[in-house]
Amino acid sequence: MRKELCEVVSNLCIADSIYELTLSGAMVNEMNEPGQFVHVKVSNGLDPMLRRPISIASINKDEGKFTIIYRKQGRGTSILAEKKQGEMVDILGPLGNGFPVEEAAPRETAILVGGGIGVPPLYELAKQLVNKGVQVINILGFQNESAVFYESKFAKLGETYIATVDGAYGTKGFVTDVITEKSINGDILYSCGPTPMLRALETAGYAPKVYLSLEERMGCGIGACFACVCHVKDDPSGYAYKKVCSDGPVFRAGEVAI
Amino acid sequence: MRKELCEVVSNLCIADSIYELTLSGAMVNEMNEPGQFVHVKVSNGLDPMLRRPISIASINKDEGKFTIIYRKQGRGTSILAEKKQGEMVDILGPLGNGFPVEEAAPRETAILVGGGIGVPPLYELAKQLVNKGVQVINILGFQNESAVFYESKFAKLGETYIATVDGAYGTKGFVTDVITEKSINGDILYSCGPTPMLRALETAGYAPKVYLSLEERMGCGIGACFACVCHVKDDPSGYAYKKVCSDGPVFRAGEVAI
Amino acid sequence: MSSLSIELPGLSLKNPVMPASGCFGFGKEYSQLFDLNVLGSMMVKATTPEPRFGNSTPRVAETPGGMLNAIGLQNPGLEKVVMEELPWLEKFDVPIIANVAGSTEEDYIRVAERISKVPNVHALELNISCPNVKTGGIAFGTDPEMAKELTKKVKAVSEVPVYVKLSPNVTDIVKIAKAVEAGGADGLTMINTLVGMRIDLHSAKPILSNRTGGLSGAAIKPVALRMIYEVSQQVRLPIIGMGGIQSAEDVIEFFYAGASAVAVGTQNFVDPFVCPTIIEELPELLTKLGISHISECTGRSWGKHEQLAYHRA
Amino acid sequence: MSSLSIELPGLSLKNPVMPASGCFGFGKEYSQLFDLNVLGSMMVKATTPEPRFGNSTPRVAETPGGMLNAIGLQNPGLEKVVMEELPWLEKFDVPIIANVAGSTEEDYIRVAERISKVPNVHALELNISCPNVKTGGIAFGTDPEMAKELTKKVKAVSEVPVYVKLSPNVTDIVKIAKAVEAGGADGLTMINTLVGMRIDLHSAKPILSNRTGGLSGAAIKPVALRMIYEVSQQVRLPIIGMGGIQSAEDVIEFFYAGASAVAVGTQNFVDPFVCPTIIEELPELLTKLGISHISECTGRSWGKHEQLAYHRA
Ligand SMILES: Cc1cc2nc3c(=O)[nH]c(=O)nc-3n(C[C@H](O)[C@H](O)[C@H](O)COP(=O)(O)OP(=O)(O)OC[C@H]3O[C@@H](n4cnc5c(N)ncnc54)[C@H](O)[C@@H]3O)c2cc1C
Ligand SMILES: Cc1cc2nc3c(=O)[nH]c(=O)nc-3n(C[C@H](O)[C@H](O)[C@H](O)COP(=O)(O)OP(=O)(O)OC[C@H]3O[C@@H](n4cnc5c(N)ncnc54)[C@H](O)[C@@H]3O)c2cc1C
Ligand SMILES: Cc1cc2nc3c(=O)[nH]c(=O)nc-3n(C[C@H](O)[C@H](O)[C@H](O)COP(=O)(O)O)c2cc1C
Ligand SMILES: Cc1cc2nc3c(=O)[nH]c(=O)nc-3n(C[C@H](O)[C@H](O)[C@H](O)COP(=O)(O)O)c2cc1C
Ligand code: FES
Ligand code: FES
Repeated sequence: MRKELCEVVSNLCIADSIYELTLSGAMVNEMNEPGQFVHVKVSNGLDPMLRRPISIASINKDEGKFTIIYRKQGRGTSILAEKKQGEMVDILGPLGNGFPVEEAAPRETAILVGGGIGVPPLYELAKQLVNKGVQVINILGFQNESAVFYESKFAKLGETYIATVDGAYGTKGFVTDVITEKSINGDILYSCGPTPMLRALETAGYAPKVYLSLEERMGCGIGACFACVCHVKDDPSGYAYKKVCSDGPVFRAGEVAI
Repeated sequence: MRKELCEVVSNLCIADSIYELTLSGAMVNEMNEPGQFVHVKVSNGLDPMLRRPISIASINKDEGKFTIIYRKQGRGTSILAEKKQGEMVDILGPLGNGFPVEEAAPRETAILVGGGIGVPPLYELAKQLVNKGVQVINILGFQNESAVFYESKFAKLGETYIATVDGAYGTKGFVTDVITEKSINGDILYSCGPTPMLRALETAGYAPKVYLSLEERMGCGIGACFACVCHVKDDPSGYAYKKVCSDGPVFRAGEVAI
Repeated sequence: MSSLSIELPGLSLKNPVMPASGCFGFGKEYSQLFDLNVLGSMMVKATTPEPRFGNSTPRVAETPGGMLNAIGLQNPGLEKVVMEELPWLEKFDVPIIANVAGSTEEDYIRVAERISKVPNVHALELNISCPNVKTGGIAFGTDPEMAKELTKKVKAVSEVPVYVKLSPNVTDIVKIAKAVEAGGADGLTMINTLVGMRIDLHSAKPILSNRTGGLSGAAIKPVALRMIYEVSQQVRLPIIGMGGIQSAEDVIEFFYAGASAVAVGTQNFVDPFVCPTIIEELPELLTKLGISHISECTGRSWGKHEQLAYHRA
Repeated sequence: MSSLSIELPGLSLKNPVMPASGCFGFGKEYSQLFDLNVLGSMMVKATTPEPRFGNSTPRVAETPGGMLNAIGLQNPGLEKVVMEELPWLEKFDVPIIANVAGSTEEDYIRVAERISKVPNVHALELNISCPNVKTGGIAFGTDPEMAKELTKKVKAVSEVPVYVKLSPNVTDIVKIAKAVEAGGADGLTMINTLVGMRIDLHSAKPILSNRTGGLSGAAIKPVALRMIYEVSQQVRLPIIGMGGIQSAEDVIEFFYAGASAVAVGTQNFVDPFVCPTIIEELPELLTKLGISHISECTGRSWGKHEQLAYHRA
């Protein structure tokens, strides 16, 4: 973990309101697990004040670069979308614990399920799994056709299915509809996306091992402020907790209450 | 008066911490009096929040441009100093009442006395006076040599004397020392600069008519908030006032208490 | 029917957006920039019986996300306000809310009695919350009993409904709100400024010559929202909300908290067109949020909106 | 002699800069980023007798120039703090200020008695100002009599000096300060957060699950300065100032107002290196201002600095 001014290599709009920001910086060398995130200060000064947590979507150690993909949404991400090549961005990272690649053995099948802006961290995960000889099946859900991104990149790494809510592209409905429809199963499932999706996946039993990446509003991003805690599941005392920022954001299904 | 996004034509450092910012915009057509000012929003959003009042230093109606000159000082002017050609700056202006050029008759002598960042508005004044056939003598005071700017520009318009506090350049001391030393006198004196300087000029009687440009912390800049009032001189009631932003910033000596 | 029209005691407003007192003078300056007729209402500068010069300058200082002011209720005095400033505003189709101030009860009563008779004054705003004067002002606004008594006395002489402007510089704002409700207030306006201070790095002296001043602007928005949220659940009076409003989104947030109309103060200095801009943007924002009339937003954060049919014009 | 060393009751500090309670945990996380030995002191997270989970999430929301938090005093409980967290901090040459919280008087007394015996705890910070818990917390901090009684009782059991942390959510902070002074407090820390709120535009519900939260960050700086300015002139206790500090310049402004040391809270989240950076920059800033020792800055805005020789190390 370090705080570093990273240089903008490129910042491209790759789908409706979706931006792909590539940064260069020494912190790339510390990025080991897919699913970790960075805490981004989008502007100097007060407006806005807090950092924004964004997942690492892709790591390129050889070139000293990494990529994050974000949806332009509120004030912070709107400012981020304005960054031009050569500008410096204050980044704290890499943070948190990502998806355990070691839990998938070569030749096993991993199901990667992403929803919306939960898709990005799965890309680096898919790369690392494929690298290791794991077979990946990617199931990616989006609001509608114009929000779809990285489909062909994922397709290069494994079978890839798209679901859109309105059905104008890919399967109509949710990622779970795809899994049921295509009777997909695997040895391990990794997912990142909206909480209702994660809840559905947690109980569905599509794979014996399931890992989920959670989201929570953050302060410090490093485990000091207790902003982002969640309850540990089946904790009789009621005060056991995990911090999404430093214990997560990826947890084994059943570890914490979501 | 209008609010307009003006385009940065150039923004140059012309002396130690002194910047010359040229902007283009339709409001140039409303700029009639030298000594008026503009109220500048240096950044979108909150940081900083309030506009900054800066005098108009030069007006170029033919090219639709005007220039302001400012000292990089606190947060606002520091951000302003970063503006690059082509960027848009939110300006409210022109504001206030400037120096009365009509008070000087052709062939009369006008003494223009500027101190530090009080020098800029005198430049447009000098231009307009010379244009009208008034002879101008410029006496410009600066902290030290590296802070001197626009000397040659003023010199083209009339006799020009420089005073620096440390005396390393020009006359050592204050502008009043120059006037005394060179026994300068004239029909009218116009001045802008630090309050102690204005006070000294008000009582010295270097010319029968004296006009002074005041500074005060501002809110609205247009006369609505009562932030920038000063007392009217010799007012028995004690509650008569003038607003620096909308009645001034230029007042006849003796009109208001400074 | 417009999605923005609002009925409040004494006030039939085409929209619920107005400039806050002290941030818009008596309208003349801003009338050079836009047509004041677009405004829902206008809260004019505080008026005292006699003219006041106010405090020495500097009277304003910038703070992170806000500003301090210590104007000290400078105004031309009752006579001039009634004879010149308010008549000038008659050419606009805008009901005026007159801000009433003073050092003593008698001051408030004198101003209220006279100013409430001016035809275009449709309501009074009783300023018991100015932090920048030595006597009166905030003293009335921090003591429930005094606030109630003053409200009663002003109500007795006023010919138009009386809104009381609350100070946020109190331990329990609900207590003050209930007191002025008991005193017969027709509505509340909140919040006035928080008392704050800045010190100059080089001189080591307070930047404001009055030393302390009133903090306004975006920085205080969360405090205003919280107080409106609390008060609106405990009193039956309509609330005109203010404190850091910058945008149409902010207006909706204030309504959700419990406001029935809003005022914009400091942001006028930053963007003199903020009021007309907000008024223009609100209908579209309501549509986007699926809300047919802005009054449905009032108190939505705590479930008030069902009861609010009577607020509609 | 360093220009930054400060002597306060119980605390011999190499410099007057420390992280504020709740914004630095028990130091472990930030120790991965910099050497904690540079810190003057450290105010650790509030400790209650039993472990607490705190409020549901979301617990933070951003506001203009600030943030709201409603953590709700989550902490691992007295036993774990005393047996694990504080001993871990012993490897650093940093005197700890332990933040003591609870729901009842007994809670405070229990925590104070035990925690004040831990060797590296050099002072207590009595948290009578947390706005995010249903019982205790702010209730003690808004009632002078309760504040005084609690201070007395905690003083009676504490083996180290007791600083009382004041709430800004009061009409008259001087009254509370005088009450805790009368109760025997050794110092004050101020300010805790202002109660505020944000509402989500789309759901119309408060963003924080606790609905309201504590406002911190730059936005509250002018309020903190004003309160420290007022209190420092009326009580004899040293004040550790906090509220929106972001820079070395801010630190000097707090000293000018009347503080004898400062704590940095929210800014740690924005810039985790803010404390070491400020500590590094202060000596140079003092030189630039022509000040030989930082203690000379205390109360300079109202002329206190002449009396302050005893503050120096
Ligand atoms: C571990 C983690 C990884 C994430 N990865 C990505 C990613 O790869 N791509 C992406 O587009 N988004 C991601 N998000 C969500 C992203 O943090 C928010 O979209 C972003 O903070 C919104 O900022 P804003 O200024 O645009 O919105 P605003 O609504 O203006 O933000 C206001 C405040 O709320 C917080 N906030 C708002 N929405 C969220 C949210 N969904 N989660 C957490 N905080 C929020 C902001 O951080 C800020 O403090 C991630 C969130 C977490 C916790
Ligand atoms: C009518 C008028 C004309 C001016 N013309 C010029 C000019 O031509 N060139 C120039 O360099 N400066 C000029 N000034 C001064 C200029 O406004 C300040 O230097 C500038 O506002 C400082 O902003 P800052 O953010 O750098 O400083 P900060 O100290 O960070 O500003 C904080 C706040 O204090 C106000 N402030 C600080 N110093 C002054 C000051 N001297 N006068 C008024 N407000 C101040 C700022 O506007 C802001 O609201 C003029 C001032 C007035 C009133
Ligand atoms: C410069 C200035 C002058 C003010 N004068 C008055 C006043 O005369 N009477 C009053 O009731 N409030 C006065 N206020 C308070 C505002 O009306 C408003 O309550 C407060 O500023 C909060 O709103 P804002 O954050 O939108 O500015 C003044 C505020 C400012 C900034
Ligand atoms: C996330 C968070 C948690 C806090 N927890 C505590 C706490 O446990 N005890 C306490 O006394 N103050 C707590 N505070 C208040 C701070 O210590 C400090 O008084 C306040 O935030 C103002 O300082 P700042 O503006 O520098 O943050 C907390 C503040 C924040 C932002
Ligand atoms: S964000 Fe601070 S503990 Fe997780
Ligand atoms: S700055 Fe508002 S009246 Fe002059």
